[in-house]
Amino acid sequence: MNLIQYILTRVGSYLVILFVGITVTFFLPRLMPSDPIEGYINQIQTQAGQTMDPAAITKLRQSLRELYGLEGNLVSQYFNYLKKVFFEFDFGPSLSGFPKPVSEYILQALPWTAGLLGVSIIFSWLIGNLIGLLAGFFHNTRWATGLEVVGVILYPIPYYILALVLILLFAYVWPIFPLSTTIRPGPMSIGKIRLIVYNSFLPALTLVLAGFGWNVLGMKALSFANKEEGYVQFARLKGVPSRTIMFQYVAKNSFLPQITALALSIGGIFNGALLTEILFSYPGLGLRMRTAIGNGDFNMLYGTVTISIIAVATAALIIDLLYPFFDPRIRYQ
Amino acid sequence: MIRLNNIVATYSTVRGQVNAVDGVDLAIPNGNIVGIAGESGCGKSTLLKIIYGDIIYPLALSRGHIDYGIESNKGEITTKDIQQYWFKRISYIPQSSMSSLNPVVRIRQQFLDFLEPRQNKKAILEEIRDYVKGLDLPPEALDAYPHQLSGGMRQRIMVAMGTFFKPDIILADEPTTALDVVVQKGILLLLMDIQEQMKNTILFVSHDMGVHYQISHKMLIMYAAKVVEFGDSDSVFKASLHPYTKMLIEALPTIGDAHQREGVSGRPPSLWDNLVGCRFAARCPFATELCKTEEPAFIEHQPGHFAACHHVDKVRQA
Amino acid sequence: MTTILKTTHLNKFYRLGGLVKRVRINALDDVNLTVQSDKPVIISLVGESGSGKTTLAKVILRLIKPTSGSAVIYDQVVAGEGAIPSRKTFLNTLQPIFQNPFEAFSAYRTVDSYLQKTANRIGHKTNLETSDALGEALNSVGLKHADVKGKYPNQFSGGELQRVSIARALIPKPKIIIADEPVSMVDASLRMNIINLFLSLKEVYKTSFLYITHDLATAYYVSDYIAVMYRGTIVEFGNARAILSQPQHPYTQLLLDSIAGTNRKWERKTYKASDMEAKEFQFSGCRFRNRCPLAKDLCKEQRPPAVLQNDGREVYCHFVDQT
Amino acid sequence: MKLNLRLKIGITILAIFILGSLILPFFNHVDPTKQGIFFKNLRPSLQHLLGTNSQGQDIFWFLIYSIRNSLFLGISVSIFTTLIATLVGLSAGYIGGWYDRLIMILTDSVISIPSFPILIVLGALVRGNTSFTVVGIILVIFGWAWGARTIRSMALSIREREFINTAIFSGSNRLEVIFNEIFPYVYAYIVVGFINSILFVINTEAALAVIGLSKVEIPTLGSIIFWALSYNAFFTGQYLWVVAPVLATVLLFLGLFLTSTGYNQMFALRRGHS
Repeated sequence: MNLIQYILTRVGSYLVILFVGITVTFFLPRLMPSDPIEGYINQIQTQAGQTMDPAAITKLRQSLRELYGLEGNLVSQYFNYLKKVFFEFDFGPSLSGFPKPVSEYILQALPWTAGLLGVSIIFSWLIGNLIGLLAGFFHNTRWATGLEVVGVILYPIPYYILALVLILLFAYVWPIFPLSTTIRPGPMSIGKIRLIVYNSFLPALTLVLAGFGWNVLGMKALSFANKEEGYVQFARLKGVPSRTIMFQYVAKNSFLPQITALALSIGGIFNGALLTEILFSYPGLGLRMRTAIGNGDFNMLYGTVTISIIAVATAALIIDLLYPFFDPRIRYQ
Repeated sequence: MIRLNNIVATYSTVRGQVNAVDGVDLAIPNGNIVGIAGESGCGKSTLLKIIYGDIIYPLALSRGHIDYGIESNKGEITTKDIQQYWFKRISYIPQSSMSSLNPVVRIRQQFLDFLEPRQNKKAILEEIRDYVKGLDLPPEALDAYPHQLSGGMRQRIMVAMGTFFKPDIILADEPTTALDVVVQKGILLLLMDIQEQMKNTILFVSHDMGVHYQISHKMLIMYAAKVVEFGDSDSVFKASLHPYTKMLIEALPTIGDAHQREGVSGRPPSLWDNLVGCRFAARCPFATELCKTEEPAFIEHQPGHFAACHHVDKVRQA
Repeated sequence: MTTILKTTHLNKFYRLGGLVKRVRINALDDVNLTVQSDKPVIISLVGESGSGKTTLAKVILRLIKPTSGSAVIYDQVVAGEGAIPSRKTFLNTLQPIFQNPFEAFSAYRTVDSYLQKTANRIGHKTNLETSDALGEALNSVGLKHADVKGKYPNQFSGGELQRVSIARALIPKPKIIIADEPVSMVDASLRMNIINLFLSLKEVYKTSFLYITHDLATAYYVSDYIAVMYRGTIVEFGNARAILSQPQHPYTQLLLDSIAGTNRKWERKTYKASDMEAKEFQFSGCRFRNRCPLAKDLCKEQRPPAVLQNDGREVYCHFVDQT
Repeated sequence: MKLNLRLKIGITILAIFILGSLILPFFNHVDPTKQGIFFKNLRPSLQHLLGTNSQGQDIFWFLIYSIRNSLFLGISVSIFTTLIATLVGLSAGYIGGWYDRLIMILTDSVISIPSFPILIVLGALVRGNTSFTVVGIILVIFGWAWGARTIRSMALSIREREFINTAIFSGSNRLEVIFNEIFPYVYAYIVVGFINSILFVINTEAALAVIGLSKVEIPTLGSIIFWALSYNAFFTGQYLWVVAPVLATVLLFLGLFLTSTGYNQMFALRRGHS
């Protein structure tokens, strides 16, 4: 497989996944028995505490349907939707924050999610893989077994449990971190950055710990198997120092499948991040989704979900496209 | 001279201990290509490991010792400290070049990474380039990744690696088995040229008797963890003293000779059994009662030609 | 006369590469072989790795489809254009044995279960019949049914397992056995036992063999016909002993000169090895021309046709009279 | 068959959870979800092993029913996901061609598209009138892909092995090849995949329940935490209400994980010897 072929395959499957994802988010709500517009009208009526004029309701319904792209047949709605998403980055107005467009809310939330995820993935991937490498390379020592046990225990613990435990320990029992995130809008300053780091610490720690076991165990198994490879054995017989063997031989080869694995699992990590944001009231996409559900703000919900799918697929694509930099077998045909 | 003194090499397994090399005692004169042959499981690879000093669990050198006859600045090298001289005084050429080279590192880096970190890499790289050029190999091959080279070129690179430091001893474990005949011939001739120049001792394991006939000065035949015959290649091929060797050679079909050939039927005894007498007795046409009860000694029957058989005379006449 | 093997303009093309740069590899390029005989024969197909010999075997075994052309085995079209016989007839006509006997049987099944399946397929339904068929086949390869029954592949040596493999292939009494490098994984001391088995099965069972190998010495020993292949093309084809004693194609000469025999020592000269395998597959002229001492412009332009020699062999070389 | 340490610990934990949550409810005659049956905020005692919560529910019994329901959901959904994964994976790997390509696009999409946002949409849409069965069906839709992908790649590599050809030339048809030749090699993974799927299902349902998007009226390992958080268990100091399900979840997941990896190890070892 040469480089161009590799890139084309990856971009191709990226487009397919985007297409499937966007299509699912478009059709799913339309296949459901409940109608979000009716839900919203009911909500307004209950809030108003009285029955509204039927004519006014019909008019409201009509304008809402137009506003949210529910007019016309399903096919034209669909293409209209695709056009709006990809060329105009337009998800319509928010229902709860009318008339502010959903895209504006998304642009506010996106950096938080991206920052939180980016930092925690890099940390947990690097540290987890380094520890996994050590545990695999020195597999017969006692401390390596100890590290593996930590990985085994952390691996199956779900995100929400880690989040709850951290909240319980560091926000209640020993309250050194805030229970939920509170950052006022305003210009960037050193103080604000400190505040962001302080507020992001527990959510990030949740994500790091959750990914940690996965990386440790994956890397341990890979480097352990890699030690038996002919080139590692031959390097040993060449008298290559064991530090060089570990980094030049075992690590370089074991990291490669871990890059691919990261690209594949980024969706799962993203799921965890959304949940973590909700539990920590962290102002990212996850929290936006949760409040959108609470407010019955379906535009917001579809907007955030669509963006999630695009973001995750794009992140996976970027990782896949970075891969050839590490693997000369693809770089040089 | 490499002197193997009553070597017993043992593997620890789930089933218990088994001697993969069981009492090998002989002296290999310097400056020869020594061919080692025998069927799979006869202990030839284990013997190579022991000589190389690559003795790690589950393998153990449970008896005997090796005199390498190599002096270092700390005195004579033994199996205990030979690891420090790997590739400098004793080197190893593996069977498969593809799996023995790191796929994600350039060849030149793999040439360099067994040097001390403080040595001048640039100067040594120049030396390596010159050396490779001297072997008639394209020096650009050093800048490639393994997958960019053909199988033959990779194996030549392995030969270059194994000979760069002009080691006293080179161990080669089936280095051309996976290659096509034309490529194989090229590599074997290269190895022979290098040996003629450097006068190193090469221990060359192969199951291909034809390869041994072409390149080996001396032959060492192993059977069921024992050495059964050792001597000059010419006399081993023309006048074998051990029936196993004789049958092995006679089983080889030759182009231009359509005579009926027979393989050696049966299979070697299990090393797990309590082995009494000659280990080849069950498959041997010359075997007598004596062979079943008494183990033949490994004796020099002619100058430089050793064999372990009670019936050497009968074999010679047959 | 029975047509034991006949290939007519047999081609197999692979396309390598993606959408951008497509490379066509002619793994089999216009292969024409004809072996006719009233008696069973052993035909050897020799060449180095990448010569197309295994591809040819796979086409005949219907494991891959040819791009064009056809292959006939015992008067029946087995692959390509023409009337293909039923699966039943096909399996009764030819059977394979493979290179690595340990790979030829699943580690999770007893080896005799494959033999039983084969016997059941050809109509041995009762236990007694099946057992008889198995016993007979195993006896003819020098094994006893009791030694094989209920055993898994790891309980055999390579040589024994290869015999079991042959026994399985013998059960439907096929007209020809396709053997792809059947002894390259077997110990040198046991190799001749398998090879001799081919000779005796040819006499006793009247089975023909298509023996695919890189080992010219066993090919010389065992075969009646030989086809030498290079990069998907036939370079020399005819009587095995004649060709191997007096090769006429420069490539056959190179091969013979390179093998490590025990009859004479090598001259210390090397030949140019091929470092452009993929390119040679695309040569429109003679594919050996890059390494050939006789090569001229003609070899670049034209694929050499089969030149029929006095002894019946075909040599695919423009300058066969100069070799 | 020699059990390794991981498998021993894992199976022990699982046995305690499964037997405990199946048998214990026979000794309880009070619906644990009913509020106000007991005094509120009782400390742990013999009567109430984990005390009661601010709604007057017995935390111990609530937890036992939660474990039972979560396990039930996990196992029943996993039976379907494993079945689908096996059928899809084996057929794609063996048949190949356009069918395989289509299946791969489908599995890769299901794997790559983050399931949680879509689950959230679904949860929001059917909120209020969702049922446990609907939750189960949705989890089946998202749960089969990983297994199918793995089984497919295993089947693909086994298909290339020589004994497949021996089987074909012995007269085996496609189905026989798939079940007699390929299946034994993927069988161990199917068991592992089944256990991993249970983990995935319980985890996903719990995650949805914790933020109130599953059928929270039914006690599960997630909904118990949802109610505790809704009634501010931390503020009111009812730590056990959260800590007990958290510990139970961690233990259960550890048990599942150790069983699956332990089984895998044992099988790899056995394969090495046979």
